[in-house]
Amino acid sequence: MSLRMIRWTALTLATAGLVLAVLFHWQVFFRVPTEASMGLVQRIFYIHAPAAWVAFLAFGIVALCSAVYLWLGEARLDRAALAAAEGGFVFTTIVLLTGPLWGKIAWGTWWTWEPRLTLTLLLWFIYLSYFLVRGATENPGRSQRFAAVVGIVGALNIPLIHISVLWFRSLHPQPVVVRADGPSLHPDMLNTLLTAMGSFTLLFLALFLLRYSVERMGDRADALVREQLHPTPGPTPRA
Amino acid sequence: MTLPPLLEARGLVRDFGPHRAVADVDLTLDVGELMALFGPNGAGKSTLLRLLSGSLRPTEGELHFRGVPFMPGDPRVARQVGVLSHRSFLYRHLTARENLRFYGRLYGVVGLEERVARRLETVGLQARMDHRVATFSRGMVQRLALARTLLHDPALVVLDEPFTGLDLDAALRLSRVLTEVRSDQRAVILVTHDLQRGRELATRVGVMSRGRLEVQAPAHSLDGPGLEALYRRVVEVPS
Amino acid sequence: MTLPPLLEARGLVRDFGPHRAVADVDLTLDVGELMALFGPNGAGKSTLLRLLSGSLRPTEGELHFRGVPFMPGDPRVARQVGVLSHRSFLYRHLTARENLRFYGRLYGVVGLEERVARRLETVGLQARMDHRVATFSRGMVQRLALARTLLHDPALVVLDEPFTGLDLDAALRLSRVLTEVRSDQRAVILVTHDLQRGRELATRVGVMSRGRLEVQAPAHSLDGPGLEALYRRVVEVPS
Amino acid sequence: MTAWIWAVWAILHKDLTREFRTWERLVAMASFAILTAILFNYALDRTEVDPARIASGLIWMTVLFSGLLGLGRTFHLEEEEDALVGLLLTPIPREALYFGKVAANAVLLGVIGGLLLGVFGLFFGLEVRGNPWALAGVMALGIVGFTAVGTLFSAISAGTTMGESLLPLLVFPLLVPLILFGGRATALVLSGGPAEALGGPVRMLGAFAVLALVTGGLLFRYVVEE
Amino acid sequence: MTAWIWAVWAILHKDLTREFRTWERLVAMASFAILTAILFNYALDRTEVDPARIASGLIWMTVLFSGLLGLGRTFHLEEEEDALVGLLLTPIPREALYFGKVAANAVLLGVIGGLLLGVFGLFFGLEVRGNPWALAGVMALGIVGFTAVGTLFSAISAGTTMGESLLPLLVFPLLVPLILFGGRATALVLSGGPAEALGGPVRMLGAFAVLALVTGGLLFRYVVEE
Ligand code: HEM
Ligand SMILES: Nc1ncnc2c1ncn2[C@@H]1O[C@H](COP(=O)(O)OP(=O)(O)OP(=O)(O)O)[C@@H](O)[C@H]1O
Ligand SMILES: Nc1ncnc2c1ncn2[C@@H]1O[C@H](COP(=O)(O)OP(=O)(O)OP(=O)(O)O)[C@@H](O)[C@H]1O
Ligand SMILES: [Mg+2]
Ligand SMILES: [Mg+2]
Repeated sequence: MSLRMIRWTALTLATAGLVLAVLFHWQVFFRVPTEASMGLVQRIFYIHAPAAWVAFLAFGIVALCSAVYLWLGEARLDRAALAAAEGGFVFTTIVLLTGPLWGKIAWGTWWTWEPRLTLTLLLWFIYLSYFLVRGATENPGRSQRFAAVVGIVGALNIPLIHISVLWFRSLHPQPVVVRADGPSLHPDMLNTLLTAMGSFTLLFLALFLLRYSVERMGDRADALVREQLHPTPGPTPRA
Repeated sequence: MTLPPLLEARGLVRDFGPHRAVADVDLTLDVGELMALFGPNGAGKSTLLRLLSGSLRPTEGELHFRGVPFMPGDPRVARQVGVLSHRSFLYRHLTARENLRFYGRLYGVVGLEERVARRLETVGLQARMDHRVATFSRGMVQRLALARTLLHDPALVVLDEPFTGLDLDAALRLSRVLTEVRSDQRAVILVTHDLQRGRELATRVGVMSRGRLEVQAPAHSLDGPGLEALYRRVVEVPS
Repeated sequence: MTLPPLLEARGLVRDFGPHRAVADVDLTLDVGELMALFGPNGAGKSTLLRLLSGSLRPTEGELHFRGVPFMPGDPRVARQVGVLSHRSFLYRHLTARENLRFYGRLYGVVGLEERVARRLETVGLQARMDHRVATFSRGMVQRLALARTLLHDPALVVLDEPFTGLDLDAALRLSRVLTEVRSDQRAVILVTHDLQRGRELATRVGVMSRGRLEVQAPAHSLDGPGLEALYRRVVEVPS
Repeated sequence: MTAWIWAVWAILHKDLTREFRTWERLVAMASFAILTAILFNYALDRTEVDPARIASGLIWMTVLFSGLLGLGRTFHLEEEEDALVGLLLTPIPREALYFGKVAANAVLLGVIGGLLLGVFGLFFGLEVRGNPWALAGVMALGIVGFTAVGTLFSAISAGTTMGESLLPLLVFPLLVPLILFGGRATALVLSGGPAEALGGPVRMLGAFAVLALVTGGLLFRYVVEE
Repeated sequence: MTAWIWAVWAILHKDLTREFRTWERLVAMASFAILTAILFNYALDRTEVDPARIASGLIWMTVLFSGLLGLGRTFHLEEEEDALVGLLLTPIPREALYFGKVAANAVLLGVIGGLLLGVFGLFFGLEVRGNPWALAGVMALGIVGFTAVGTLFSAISAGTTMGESLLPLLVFPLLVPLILFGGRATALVLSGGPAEALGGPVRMLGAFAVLALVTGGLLFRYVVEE
């Protein structure tokens, strides 16, 4: 797929995502029933949870691309992983912002030491180091492999985060959607959640593609520089 | 029937970021050959040797060892290659003998003890074999590094400026050893800045410049001045 | 009236534990002289240079600089000495220019910027001056190390195997620079294993063996074969 | 296969020889561990809390920190004269290198761990002699997991321009389960809790160790290959 | 004298260039601090003790750990290509080298320290905004003392074969008072204790810092002397 095409798809996805975003905000504010125990704040849920899931999706992509990159050594995959990682980082940050907002009202505290919260924070740190490692070596190929390894290992945390609320006694609510016996939500809540989910996913994909194309352009630039430094050979002197 | 060449490289390229250190090098090396590589500082000699010895992954191009393609870290090839680089690969806190023993084990050398003793004797370090490398003079370190390189009788010997720091006597020994290796159905490729010494040892000479292997010529076809003239022509003429 | 010699050493001894690396060396070096030291590996050349340059404390013996006795770390002397050792003294993570600037400041060099530029140009590194040393080839590092050594126009230049890793062109430049230094009322003492090159450069040659400075002779009194014969005699004959 | 084990052993042997020649890392880790214990003693205001009650957690923290100190250098030793490049040029499989290193580090950390139990037992008056085997077992499991992770990432951090300072950032996030379950298990053993209660955390530690070793073994080659 | 200051500045500038060229190291140390805070949180069984109560002690422990992480490397950088030898060959007085290094390290640790206060404040809900100046003062005093000692000994350990790992062994005994008084002072400030009560520990910290700087300045030359 040519860069131009990539950028166009990215833009279309972005617009679609924004439309959905408007839609689900409308739903959030005018449609869904207010949740009984927590009241209005509960509506953060429609940003909070989808953001988390999209982040998971993103890091899943990172792990996948990284693994295949290590296997095939295909530079594009590394670029893809990087792009996805940045998306995931953003959405994790959103979770880490909306969570406390909610918590302040639902639990009366911004933050508490509680498995899911902590693990999420640590997830954020792992991908911080993912970006650090990239910049920190003498030769590019190496840092990309390092990053890939970090990306893969980091993703191992995700299932742990999901399960954490089940394993440990914890404040954080149990799964209400992704659970053995199907979703336990008011249908309006559910489809609002799904709209939000869709919107975030589209936005993420748009971001992902844009970053990817930027990375690719960077590679092109390098190639051009190289071409200038080493023009294709002329006639070489013979002995 | 003709055997495939010991080592064959096609279209080797190695980039460091935007910088192309080795640009499209083709090279074949046959048993019984000793190739001397010359070139100005930064020409890409060391990088090329690292590519050929499989300690660096080429950006493009392929390598064949006895006709079979290989990638860095292929044990079948590694077992038959001996490498001397700018750094000694030795452990400063271990004694000369411990260093050789260690590497000998990793190469699965049989009859290790007396092999080690023999090599130490070839490089004239018996007297110091139980001293820590940290206490060695530069030339002694270089000698030990050479012993390490030749320890497992590699079929392909790759040497980057092997005469560095060696005194007259040691240099003479080395020349003798290399000639033996060559005449023993094995091959040597070495880099040096000493044109004359290189020419006298080599069966073939090559000159690199700006990442390209510009010329190759049989050593006997050149006398001292001839080689120097060739070198200057290659280096001056911007290819 | 006669000026005192630039550098004078009397009865220098340096022991490393039981091992005597330098044994009772007397040496005077005058301005306008260029002394070349030869000797087998482990003879004590580097150790002697370290003593003369004040980077190592002698076990016995004394040193005089322009007639005044001095000890390692004497700033008055340090300011007038330039040293090139086996190691480069450079910071791998700083650029060539940053390295020179840094040392220039410490030596209190005036007109630093354009001095640095000039030196970089003498060693032919202008093109790479803003690249990190970590990305340099061996010869480039050696060139930069030389630039560092000569940065502050030292009256006494101490060089340990300065031609290591230099290509023909760089070696030529260095020879030229050293001749200038010598003829400019300053002095040079260098170690090399290349008898001929040393002889051509030097006004005086010396041969070390087993820690002793066995012979000293004016360079012009010897031709190539003569020097080699002398060297062999000194080295072979157990003193 | 024998060649494989032979290689692992060669690495292990080399690292330990070097270690017992210079005592570099052992001395460092040991002193660090002991003094940390002392400092904890001071840092924790006695009037606020009885250190003994929280010792099990502190023990694991200390193992972690002194471990990092030692692990951070495993590959630095190799970098010194580019020995790592030399190692990778040998025909041994990269996994052998990894497991050799893990083994060496585990041995060192094992020593430290034992020492720590003693020291804390002394300072905080813990009942270490209760059932030493359970304690040792928990320690061992945790240490294996820790070194498996630590070795992998110390290879990475050694390869970067940041050196050791990157290591904690890389490993800490992954070690939370270790601290958590390790601490819990140790506490249980120390307080002589019921054996069945111990099962959970121990199983977790085991799972962690296995997972770490497997991932490490799989990914290591990509970390070191040039 | 001007030459002297010029030299100190040159060293400081060089080290900081290296640090800030890529913010890597700082980010690493900072996150190290944060992660340590998190780990402490986990290591300490909350049913047993409320971390907030012992936070001041932990803050200082963490400063120490992250400090050692950074300090250990200061002379390692110089060792890489024997640059230290090169430095000693320059006409600058050894003291200038020492104080340059101390300055560089103090700056780095200062950043970390400030960050730590913030982090602990957040996680443990400490009243940091109470009187920030007192806090900053205490922190600064402690850090100066710490770097003064740490730099000296990191030079020693860089010289020994044992490498930087020996550092803790050498430094820690000296740091016990630092932790002690630093922790106490911080605790007092945080609990908004009476100003006069603060006087004691602060004076001790000050004395420690001065003493450390003086001894360091005097001894350094002998440490690096070949
Ligand atoms: C304070 C920081 C918080 C963080 C870091 C956080 C993190 C997360 C994460 C990572 C998820 C996705 C987990 C998964 O589905 O596997 C999630 C989901 C969720 N969070 Fe939070 N959360 C926080 C606070 C809160 C608060 C205060 C509430 C409400 C009281 C809350 C309610 C939920 C709900 C209902 C879900 C969806 C559960 C599901 O269906 O799986 N979260 N949160
Ligand atoms: N890790 C690296 N990162 C960036 N550039 C590099 C790296 N290694 C080498 N280079 C560049 O590649 C080019 C070739 O380096 P190489 O060491 O092969 O030169 P060389 O021919 O061995 O020179 P010398 O004769 O000085 O040893 C140089 O310009 C060098 O700067
Ligand atoms: N730090 C040390 N500890 C113990 N012995 C040492 C130390 N440094 C040098 N030596 C010994 O002193 C002797 C002289 O070393 P030196 O480096 O001066 O030799 P050299 O003449 O420079 O040899 P080369 O030509 O190989 O450089 C050698 O035998 C060496 O082993
Ligand atoms: Mg080279
Ligand atoms: Mg020498």
